[in-house]
Amino acid sequence: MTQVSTRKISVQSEFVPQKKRQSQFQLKAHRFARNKAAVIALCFIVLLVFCAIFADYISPYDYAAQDLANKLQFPSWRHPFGTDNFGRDILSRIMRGGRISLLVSACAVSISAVAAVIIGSIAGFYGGTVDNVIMRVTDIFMSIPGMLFAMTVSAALGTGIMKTAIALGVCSIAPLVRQIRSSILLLKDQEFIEASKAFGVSNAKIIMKHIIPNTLAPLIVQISLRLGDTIMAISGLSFLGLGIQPPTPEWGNMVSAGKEYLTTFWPMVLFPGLSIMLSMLSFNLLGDGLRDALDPRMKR
Amino acid sequence: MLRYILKRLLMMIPVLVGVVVVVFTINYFTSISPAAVICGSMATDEQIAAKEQELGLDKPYLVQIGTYFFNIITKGTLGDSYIYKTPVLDMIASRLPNTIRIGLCASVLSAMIGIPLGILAAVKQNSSLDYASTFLAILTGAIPSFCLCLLLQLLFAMKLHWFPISGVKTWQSYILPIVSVALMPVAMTMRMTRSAMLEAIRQDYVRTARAKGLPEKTVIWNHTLKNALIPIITVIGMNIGISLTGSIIVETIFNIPGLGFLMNSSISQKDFITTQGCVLVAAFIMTFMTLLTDLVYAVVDPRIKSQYTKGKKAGKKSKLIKGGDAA
Amino acid sequence: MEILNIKDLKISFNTDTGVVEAVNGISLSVGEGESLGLVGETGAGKTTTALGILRLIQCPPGEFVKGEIFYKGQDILKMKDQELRDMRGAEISMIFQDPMSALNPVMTIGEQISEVILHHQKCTKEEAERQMLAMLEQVRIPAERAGEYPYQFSGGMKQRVIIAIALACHPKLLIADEPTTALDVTIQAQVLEMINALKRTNHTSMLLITHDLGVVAESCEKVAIMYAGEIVESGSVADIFDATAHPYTKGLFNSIPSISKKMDRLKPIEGMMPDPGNLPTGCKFHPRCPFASDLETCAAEEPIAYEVTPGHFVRCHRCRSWVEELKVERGVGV
Amino acid sequence: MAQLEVKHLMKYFKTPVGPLHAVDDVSFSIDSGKTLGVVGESGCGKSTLGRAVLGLNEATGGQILFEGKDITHAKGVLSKEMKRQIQIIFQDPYSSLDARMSVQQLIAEPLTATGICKGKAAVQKRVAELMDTVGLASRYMLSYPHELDGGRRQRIGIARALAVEPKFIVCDEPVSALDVSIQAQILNLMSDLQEERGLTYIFITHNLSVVKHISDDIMVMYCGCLTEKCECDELFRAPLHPYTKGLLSAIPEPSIHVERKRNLLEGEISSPINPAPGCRFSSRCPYAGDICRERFPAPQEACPNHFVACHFVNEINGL
Repeated sequence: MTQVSTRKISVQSEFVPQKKRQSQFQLKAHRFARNKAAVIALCFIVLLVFCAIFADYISPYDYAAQDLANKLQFPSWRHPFGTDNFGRDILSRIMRGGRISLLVSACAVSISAVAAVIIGSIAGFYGGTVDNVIMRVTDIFMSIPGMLFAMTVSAALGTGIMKTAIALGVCSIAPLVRQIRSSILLLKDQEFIEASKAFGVSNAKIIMKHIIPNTLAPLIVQISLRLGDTIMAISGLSFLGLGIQPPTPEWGNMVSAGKEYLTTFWPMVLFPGLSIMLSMLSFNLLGDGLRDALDPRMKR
Repeated sequence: MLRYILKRLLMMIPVLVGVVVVVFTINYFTSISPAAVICGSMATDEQIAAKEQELGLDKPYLVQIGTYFFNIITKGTLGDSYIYKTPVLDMIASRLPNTIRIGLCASVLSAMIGIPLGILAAVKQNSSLDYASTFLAILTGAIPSFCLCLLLQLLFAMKLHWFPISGVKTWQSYILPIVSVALMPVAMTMRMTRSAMLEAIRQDYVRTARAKGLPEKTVIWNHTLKNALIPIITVIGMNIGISLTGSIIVETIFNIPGLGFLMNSSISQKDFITTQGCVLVAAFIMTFMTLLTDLVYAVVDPRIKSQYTKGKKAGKKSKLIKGGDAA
Repeated sequence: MEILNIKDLKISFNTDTGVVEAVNGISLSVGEGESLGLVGETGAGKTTTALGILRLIQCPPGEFVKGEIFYKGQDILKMKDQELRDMRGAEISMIFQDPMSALNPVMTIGEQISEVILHHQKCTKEEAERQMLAMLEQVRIPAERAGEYPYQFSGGMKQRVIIAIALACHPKLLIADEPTTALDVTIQAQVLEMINALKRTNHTSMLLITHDLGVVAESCEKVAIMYAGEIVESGSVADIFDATAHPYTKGLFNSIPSISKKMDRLKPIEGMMPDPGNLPTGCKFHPRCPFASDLETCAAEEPIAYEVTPGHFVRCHRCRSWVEELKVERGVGV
Repeated sequence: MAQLEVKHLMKYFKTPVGPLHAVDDVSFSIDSGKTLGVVGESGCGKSTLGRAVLGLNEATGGQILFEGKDITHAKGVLSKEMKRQIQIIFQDPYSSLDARMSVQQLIAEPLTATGICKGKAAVQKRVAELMDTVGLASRYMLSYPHELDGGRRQRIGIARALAVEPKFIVCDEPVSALDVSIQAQILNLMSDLQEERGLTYIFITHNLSVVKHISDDIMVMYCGCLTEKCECDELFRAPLHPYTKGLLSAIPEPSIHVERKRNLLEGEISSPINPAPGCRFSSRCPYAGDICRERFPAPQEACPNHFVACHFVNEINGL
């Protein structure tokens, strides 16, 4: 029923003055901008990144400065988020912790995205035995629950920023490989790929000009969603004592430290927890918004 | 059908072998020797070496992994814990029921809440109910489970005293963990049900059903929901995996002796052989659930069923379409 | 007696990019036992009209702006939900274009046929089953296949199942929306033959929606040509095929390569279908019309439907002069 | 000499239940500047045939000669050269164009890929020329396919095929996705181009009136096999194969004065997977005898230049 309406919209008739031409990018940006939630999410993420980069300059206190005289202070004008059990300013620690979370999750997602694009493309292009082997290996990795796998790898590698990033990155390769492979398989059968082959366009050029640009949109969406998931996973690991260890502030280990004081002093749990939740929410909303903007066919 | 199940069960074996190899390899190349951790920081090098010998950790990689497999096949054991000296399998067996109880209840709960909510949201698309439930689903999906656990503990156990803070002494003590584990799956189930229903409701056969003059109830239940079941079943199957993962944090916080708790403690104590056993069991549960969901697909979709029963003829229809002749 | 009478029906869709006027004030009627062919190209509003008759258009985004649809004197647009459901499938039923997707993939075809019988006739399960088997026999599908699922049938067979569903309750009016477009030529002929035969035996009226004038020639008595949501020409088959009056209809005939005659070049209509979200003023066809430049009024005024001969309506400003020409052509004299 | 000669072409696809005989032992030839119409119903192998000629599907057996050169398994330089000579126009103007490229980029792609045009200015000029040739206004140069309708998209497809200056074009259902009025525009454009440039077409379609309009010769296919091939008018005047007869009588004609001799074919199109020996049409054929189910009928010249693959062609037609 709606098919009647939607398909015909794109038709431009001879006698209708053409609207001002928009580039593909403008068109997509425009579609994205209409999604209020996604725009707010994007603003929040920009703010988060800004805080993370300039944490040292804009944070009101030194994140590590202890002030035992003023420990466990509830939020006040001096300490908007209060102070923790060592008298450290929670707001400053959250800003600093955000840097760690974003850094680790960016590294982890880059690792998995690069690896997955390579492996997934190989599986998708070559097919046959190579594809089969890769798929069986991903089967193995995907049968281990994600968090559990991350914990095992993290335990083996040890704690620390880079090690946590590697652990989390390695763990999310397999599902990403699957996604990239399937989007490439879908593309491979498209007629426009066949058309290019008929012109004698070389395989390398087809990959560069058609396949990669067309897989980029779903990949960007995936990356955005994964960034949120990874932030959640880092904090989970750190909460359990793996991942990032105190005294380095990280949202998860901050919550972990605060749970001792749960009944009497809630800011130590609430503010880091809220930070995790809001960043996860923002990345998810951004991902959804990007999906709708980049690929309207996927819109629900 | 039976042959298909058997085939799938056999196919689980290489996957599980692969899991063992992966986990074993990760642990083998770990930076910290378990022996050093077990012996404590005061131990001398000789003591550590002796401990390593005792645990068989001084042997080459292939011998170690070979022994591990040999023990599984011939004795059916997963080795003895480095620390407690008790068989890993026994330790898992005594703890698994708690995890399964929580996981199962959480999955059932999430299906019971998520599916009706999703259907309602889809049928009343763009209503305030739809917006509210979608918003809630996105929101709950973003709450870190450990924060949720702490919140529930604080509110219902410490302040209101409705439920015990931790442990598994009474049935009440299961409530909070189940709720904590279920929340994320509820959100996921709801979103998936909604989108699957919306997808199905747009299909031509739903229009046919309406054109037949069937009441809306029949259209939704018999025609739309039946066709939207596949993704819903998938998400329910996935929920099991999520609750396994979730159990690690939830069991640690609520102090429940379950698989997750064992896993976490074994990792922190470098009791790798126990970790390995736990991962293997978890992977077994995951693959088994995948098989189960695949079999449930066959119940709801005759096309999938025909692929299983006929086995070889599976690809016929799809190949015919894909076969190259687009005409 | 007229079974279906549509008066000045206007349906539009409110989309993100604006209002799309899919159906623009059409009027048509189908008599008892009569077949009306509704012909037009993609986006002309044929399917919207068909779905509108059964009120199967989702509102929103769809909206019935104005008009009436009378079925046996009762306005469908004013019916309550229950009345509407009692009518759908029992009094008016519909055959859809794509047999591949119009059947529920997880129900057996037997269930899908007996479902409609069971619902409308309030009979026992056994009775519904008996009628279902009789229906299957009518569309020449072996009874033992009733327990099979749609994926086990070919396209032509599926369309026959859909016909069985549509005719199961012996409706008075059958709306067939491009029933043969998705099928191969030989299968198309089988299905068309079957629809015509069943229609005759059951004395069913039919609204046949198609883009294929050949199909209309084979199975309809009356024809209405749709363009940009309007009926530009309507009349008996003879009126439309032999006394074509509207420039669009003429263009349509000239565009089809003929099997029986050899022509060197086709004479297509220039230009494209207008965007239904952005229709031209005046006559919707004037930007493509070879005669429009003669008449200032084409771009300014919407033409009304002139009755050039009894029952033959043409919506064209040139009609007054056309009427003269036609009369000259036929030797009637002015 | 014929420009394209196809000898005993076979193309099988592997399926889990056995080989799918998409094209089975098909031979034909086309002279330069002519149009061969290939007609058949879905799954009859007509598209596969077109793609095999192009080398998009490598033939399982048989030979394809283009201007005397064997291009069946062309590789390297020969393949590159051949790809310039033989081009394809696809059925679906929606999926055969990369949605992420503008009209200009789309038409420039074959130019740069084959190295016909070097330098930005030259490419631009050629694109503008090509757009003019196929009747696309230059203001669409920066448009994207999704902004255009089916007819214009198909024009882009034609411009792309023409860009490499081919001699031979495989047209795979080029007008099936279009409305009649647009279809006529495209058909006219294609005839004009053929006249101007002396192009040779293989015109694949299921639409018999279209094929009659545009073809010089017609080849009817059923289930991977050639059933009848002859001059266009002759086929419509005097079809000899029982399948062709059924096919022709099934076409609904837009005229109320045609007396229709109904010759309805019963049954469904047979499956090309693991076909039984013998004639593929025998299961639906009213004249089928024992021999039809046992032996595959080879195409024979029943009348001059009229090839029919039927054991009983003489008996049925009283020849």
